[in-house]
Amino acid sequence: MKQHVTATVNGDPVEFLSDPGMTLLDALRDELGLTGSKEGCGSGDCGACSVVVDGRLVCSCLMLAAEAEGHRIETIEGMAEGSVLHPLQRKFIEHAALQCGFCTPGLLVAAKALLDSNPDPSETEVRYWLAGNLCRCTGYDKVIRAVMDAGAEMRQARVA
Amino acid sequence: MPHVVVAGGDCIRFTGGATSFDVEADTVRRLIGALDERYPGLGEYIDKRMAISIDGEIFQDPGHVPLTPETEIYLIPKIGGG
Amino acid sequence: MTDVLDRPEAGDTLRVVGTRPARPDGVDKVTGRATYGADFTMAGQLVGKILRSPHAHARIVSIDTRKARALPGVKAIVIGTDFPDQASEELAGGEGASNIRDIALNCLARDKVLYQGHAVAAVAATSSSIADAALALIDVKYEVLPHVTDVEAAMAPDAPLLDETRFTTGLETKPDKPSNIASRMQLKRGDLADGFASADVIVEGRYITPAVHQGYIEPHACVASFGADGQCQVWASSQGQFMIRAYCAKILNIEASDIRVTPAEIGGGFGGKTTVYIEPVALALSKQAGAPVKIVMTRDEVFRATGPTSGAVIEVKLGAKSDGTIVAADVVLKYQAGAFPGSPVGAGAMTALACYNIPNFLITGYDVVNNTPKVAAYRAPGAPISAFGVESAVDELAEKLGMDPIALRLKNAVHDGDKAAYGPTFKNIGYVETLEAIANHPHYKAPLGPNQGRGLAVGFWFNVGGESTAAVNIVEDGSAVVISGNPDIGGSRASMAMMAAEVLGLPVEHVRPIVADTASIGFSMLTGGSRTTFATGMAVTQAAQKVVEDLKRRAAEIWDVAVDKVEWVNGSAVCLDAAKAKPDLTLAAIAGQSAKTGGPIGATIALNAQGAGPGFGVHLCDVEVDPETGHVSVVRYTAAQDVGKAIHPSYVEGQVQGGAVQGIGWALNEEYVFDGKGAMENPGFLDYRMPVASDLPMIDAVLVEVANPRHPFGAKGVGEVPIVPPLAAVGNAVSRAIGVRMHDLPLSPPRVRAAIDAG
Amino acid sequence: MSQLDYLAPASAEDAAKALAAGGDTARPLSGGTDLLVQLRAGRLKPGLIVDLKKIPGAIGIREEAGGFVIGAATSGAALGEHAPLVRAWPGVVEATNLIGSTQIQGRASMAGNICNASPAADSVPALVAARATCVVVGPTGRRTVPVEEIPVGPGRTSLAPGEFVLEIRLPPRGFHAADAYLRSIPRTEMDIAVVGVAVNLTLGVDGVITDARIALGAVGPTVIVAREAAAVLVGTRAEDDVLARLDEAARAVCRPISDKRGTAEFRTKITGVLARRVATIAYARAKERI
Repeated sequence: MKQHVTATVNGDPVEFLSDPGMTLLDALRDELGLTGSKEGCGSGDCGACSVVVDGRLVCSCLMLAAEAEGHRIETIEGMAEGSVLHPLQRKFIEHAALQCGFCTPGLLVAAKALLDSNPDPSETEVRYWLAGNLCRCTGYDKVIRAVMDAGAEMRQARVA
Repeated sequence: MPHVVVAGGDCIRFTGGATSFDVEADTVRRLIGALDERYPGLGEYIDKRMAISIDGEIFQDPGHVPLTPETEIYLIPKIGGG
Repeated sequence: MTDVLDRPEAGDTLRVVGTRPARPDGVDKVTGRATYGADFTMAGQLVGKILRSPHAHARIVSIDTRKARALPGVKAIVIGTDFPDQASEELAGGEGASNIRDIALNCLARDKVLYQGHAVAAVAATSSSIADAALALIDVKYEVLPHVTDVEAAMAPDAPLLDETRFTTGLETKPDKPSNIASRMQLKRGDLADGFASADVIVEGRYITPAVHQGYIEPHACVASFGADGQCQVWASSQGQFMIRAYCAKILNIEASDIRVTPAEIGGGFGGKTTVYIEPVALALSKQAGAPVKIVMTRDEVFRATGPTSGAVIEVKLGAKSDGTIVAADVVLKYQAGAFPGSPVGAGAMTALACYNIPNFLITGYDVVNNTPKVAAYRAPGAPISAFGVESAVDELAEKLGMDPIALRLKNAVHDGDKAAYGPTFKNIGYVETLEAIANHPHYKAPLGPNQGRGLAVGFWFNVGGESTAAVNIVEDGSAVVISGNPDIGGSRASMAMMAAEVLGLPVEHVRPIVADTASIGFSMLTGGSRTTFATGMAVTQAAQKVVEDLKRRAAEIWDVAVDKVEWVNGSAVCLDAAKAKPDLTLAAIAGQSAKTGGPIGATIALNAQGAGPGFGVHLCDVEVDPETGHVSVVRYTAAQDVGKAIHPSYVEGQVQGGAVQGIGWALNEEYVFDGKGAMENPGFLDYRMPVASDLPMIDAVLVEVANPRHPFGAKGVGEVPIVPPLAAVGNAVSRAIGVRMHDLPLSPPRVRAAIDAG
Repeated sequence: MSQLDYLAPASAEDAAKALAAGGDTARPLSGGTDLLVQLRAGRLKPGLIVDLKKIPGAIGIREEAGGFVIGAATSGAALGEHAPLVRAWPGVVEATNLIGSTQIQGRASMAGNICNASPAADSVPALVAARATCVVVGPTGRRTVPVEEIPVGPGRTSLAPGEFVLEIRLPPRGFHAADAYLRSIPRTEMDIAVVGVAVNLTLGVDGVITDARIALGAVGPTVIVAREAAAVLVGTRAEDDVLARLDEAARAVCRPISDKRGTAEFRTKITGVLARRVATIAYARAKERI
């Protein structure tokens, strides 16, 4: 039986019908047209589908769409404010922290969750926080630098 | 006369084991033609499977390249990449 | 940190090339707007799914699809015999030459399944769950056959044969019995026996590397639409839209111009997306269903049914004088090809000794079929495998001689004018410079801590050129569009725009690079072989140069001066005719009056690029081994590479860093694990174990620039070299840390602990 | 096509009823990080999913009678943020926080980890060493079960049809006591434990160990309580020679298999290594509390 689900996605109310086996990732991509979240594995091992639910970073492939009922969901599509990129998005481009770009939305969502909870992470903290986001192109070097640099800029902006 | 050396691939299937020959030809296309005449089937095999190194530079499809008597030619397997 | 060792070049006045602008597709990719294979949707599309063999080797007795067809919502079912019959034919299109019949049989098996996961049938249905249900209703009867996955077991005379009609080629005498050894190849020089007889020191070893997957994060995906008029559209993520067009046309017997392939953004390929798996199947389903069909692989399917690279056995024997001069090398390479012939053993053999000047050698390579997925290209295909054996042996030789590993390599290094082990003579190579870059790097002299070891290894890749088409069109406001036919996997749009901007004299932001579909630009070989920035870049550069010539002609016409009195400087025509002092004409000014000077401004160049310079890499790795658990941590890593000229240094560094880390994964944990029935036991990221962020240190990329005179800006291919040295660099570091030579990959904790215990 | 239904009942009793009615094909859902993977891989074809997260108390941590009561669907991340729990049971929290990535931590629960019944579950050895219990709710009421009695073999639990774990209870943390957990994995994150060892120690004021409990993961079909190994520690200050005997005693009770994640031989050796290391950490933690 299909469930009627209402939730908030990137601040906007949404509703859709969910097959009981449908994941939140399926709902975002197929029902709501938000294809920025990617499916790399479907088993929670790559992080390409990372979203934030009620402030908590999760893999949207490991959550049933029906579970989203009444919850607040943030995806990569909501990261920029209008056409103004989030500092992380800017720093990823600046540091060439993406090559193919497929893991990038998940990495950005995860990195934002990190900086939201820990504005001044060490390199080791960044590496462990992002361990669930596989990137096969970059070797992570420039990704880590971009996150650290974005953190520094955001701290600076807070002081100023 | 340009000197041809086979370095790899399965050319010896056609040449009866020979891996080095002198061939009278002034372009690569003519050289392959001459080889095919000498060893029937080798021409097509080279066309499909072999790259040709001419004086140190590897050409995948060098039909038109002119040859001189001093030219050193290596037949090597075509190279792709990832 | 990254250093660029610039070589002084006369008249180095580049404005754009060598800088680090934002990539043109960056915003799309950081906002989630970029459209990858699975992100595209067509109205009325059906869901396509594939039924795969549960057996590693079996004869297909029958396939009954009647029940599945009867299921409401099922719109099409295809099996192997629905494809037209294929002759065994070599077809250029993907990676070098490929046998089109094998590719078709790999997309859908016919008489036999040759590996667990081999596609047997496909359905298209109105929903994913109906497609799943239909797959379950297809009744396939198999006659299970004995299988073989290990390469040496497959070579044995009594091994189960994948193809009873296959006889080994490349032997002096024609064999009288069929074999899984598809071919043998040899490279030789001098006299091996004499060489070893003159050696003071001999090292000998047998090395094993497992099959590993390219590990791109995006599973294969496509949408295909077969029109009632025979016009086909394919939207797919791959390394080459023209490759997809060529293969689909051949497999389905369609005129290639009737297929329009639009390249989606590609979520990584590394060679693994240089062939087709699902596109011809989706087209066949679409034809039958009369509706577009989308197929998206699961990760499980990607591991079980798409290209790993070969698992291999490498035997190396080296002989050297006591001063370190290597006088003889005997290398035997046994590579798994998977279900069909075509392992990269040829390239493995040709690269094996490419860094060394050795008077006497014999390299023997075997291409061996076995019951695992058909191998696909993986970044410098074949080279990391043979390099692991050779570089481990050279390291052992250095230890035995008491020589510094760089000194030993310098002693035997190839230079310009030396004949490569695979034949040709080297020109404009930067190998010695790259070795010196590491020798002079602070890392090389940094002290090591307890339980730490330092490993060095070198690597070589040919780099290729080949056919590319590019167009540069000037827009009426003076900006420009660059059109090419190469999917952008790692930032090539940026390098195309930069090279065009450099020639046109425009700020790079005013050049918009586009990757076009197969109907909108001429043929281009796929993005692979480290060729795009080199070859397609050459086409872009030449097209831009042609545009500049045209702009100069138009300026001359406007000014009424001779063309040779016009110079193009920083995006403007400058009049050199002293008699007619004219204010400079900007590109925008000329573009604005193009109608009066001959119409639209643009040029297309189609070329077959030659002169791709070979690349060399030298990697230095420090590891720390936990002697009790056998766990290996890479604690410092420096990778130097001769890149010719870095067009966009950040993306060149990215290639070096990414390649190094893929190699580290190969060295430490990645492997295909098969159970007793030939089924892959770890077809997911959880147990396949690619490196994660916390496994690694920063990767210091050192770009050495020894210009390639055959490229307008000196570029050499860079993408593949960096995966060649790491296997041995890590292996040598571990061997030195624990004092035991490691021969088998991966260097997982159980293996390292066992080696320590065995002493 | 199999039909699948989803329910999110608002009481434990309703959940038990629904699960009982659903029979064999009904599955409770807490964090879902194992359930959804099995669903997706087709290993599990449930007819009914009963989401426990709407049940009062299913999410959250409360202190009760000196101990802690942890709702079944409480995420690992929430445990890590609960300062009193981290202070009292650092081993339990560090074990749970090792499960998967940051993303997995946002969802994965200890109850799910227990009921998934993997021999390699990270939180289970720590919970067993801590003498944690589960409150099991079923159609016939509630019962309290020691954690080690829930998994009975790989993928199998002692729960009756309709039963599910509602809460996990950690006993009051005594004085001078601490626990610790370490596992061995090939990478640094994202792997399943090849071996996991939990040690829970209580010291006297003189620093001598008065009580020890050791649980071993991934070296048998279920978690192994290493009583002999624990006995080696009691009456000592975890000195080097004691640790050497501990290593031996821990290895002696291992019954591992060889599989894609490690050989039996390796697992046994590493169990000894980790036992020493974990005991050292737990001892240091407990000693700081004197």
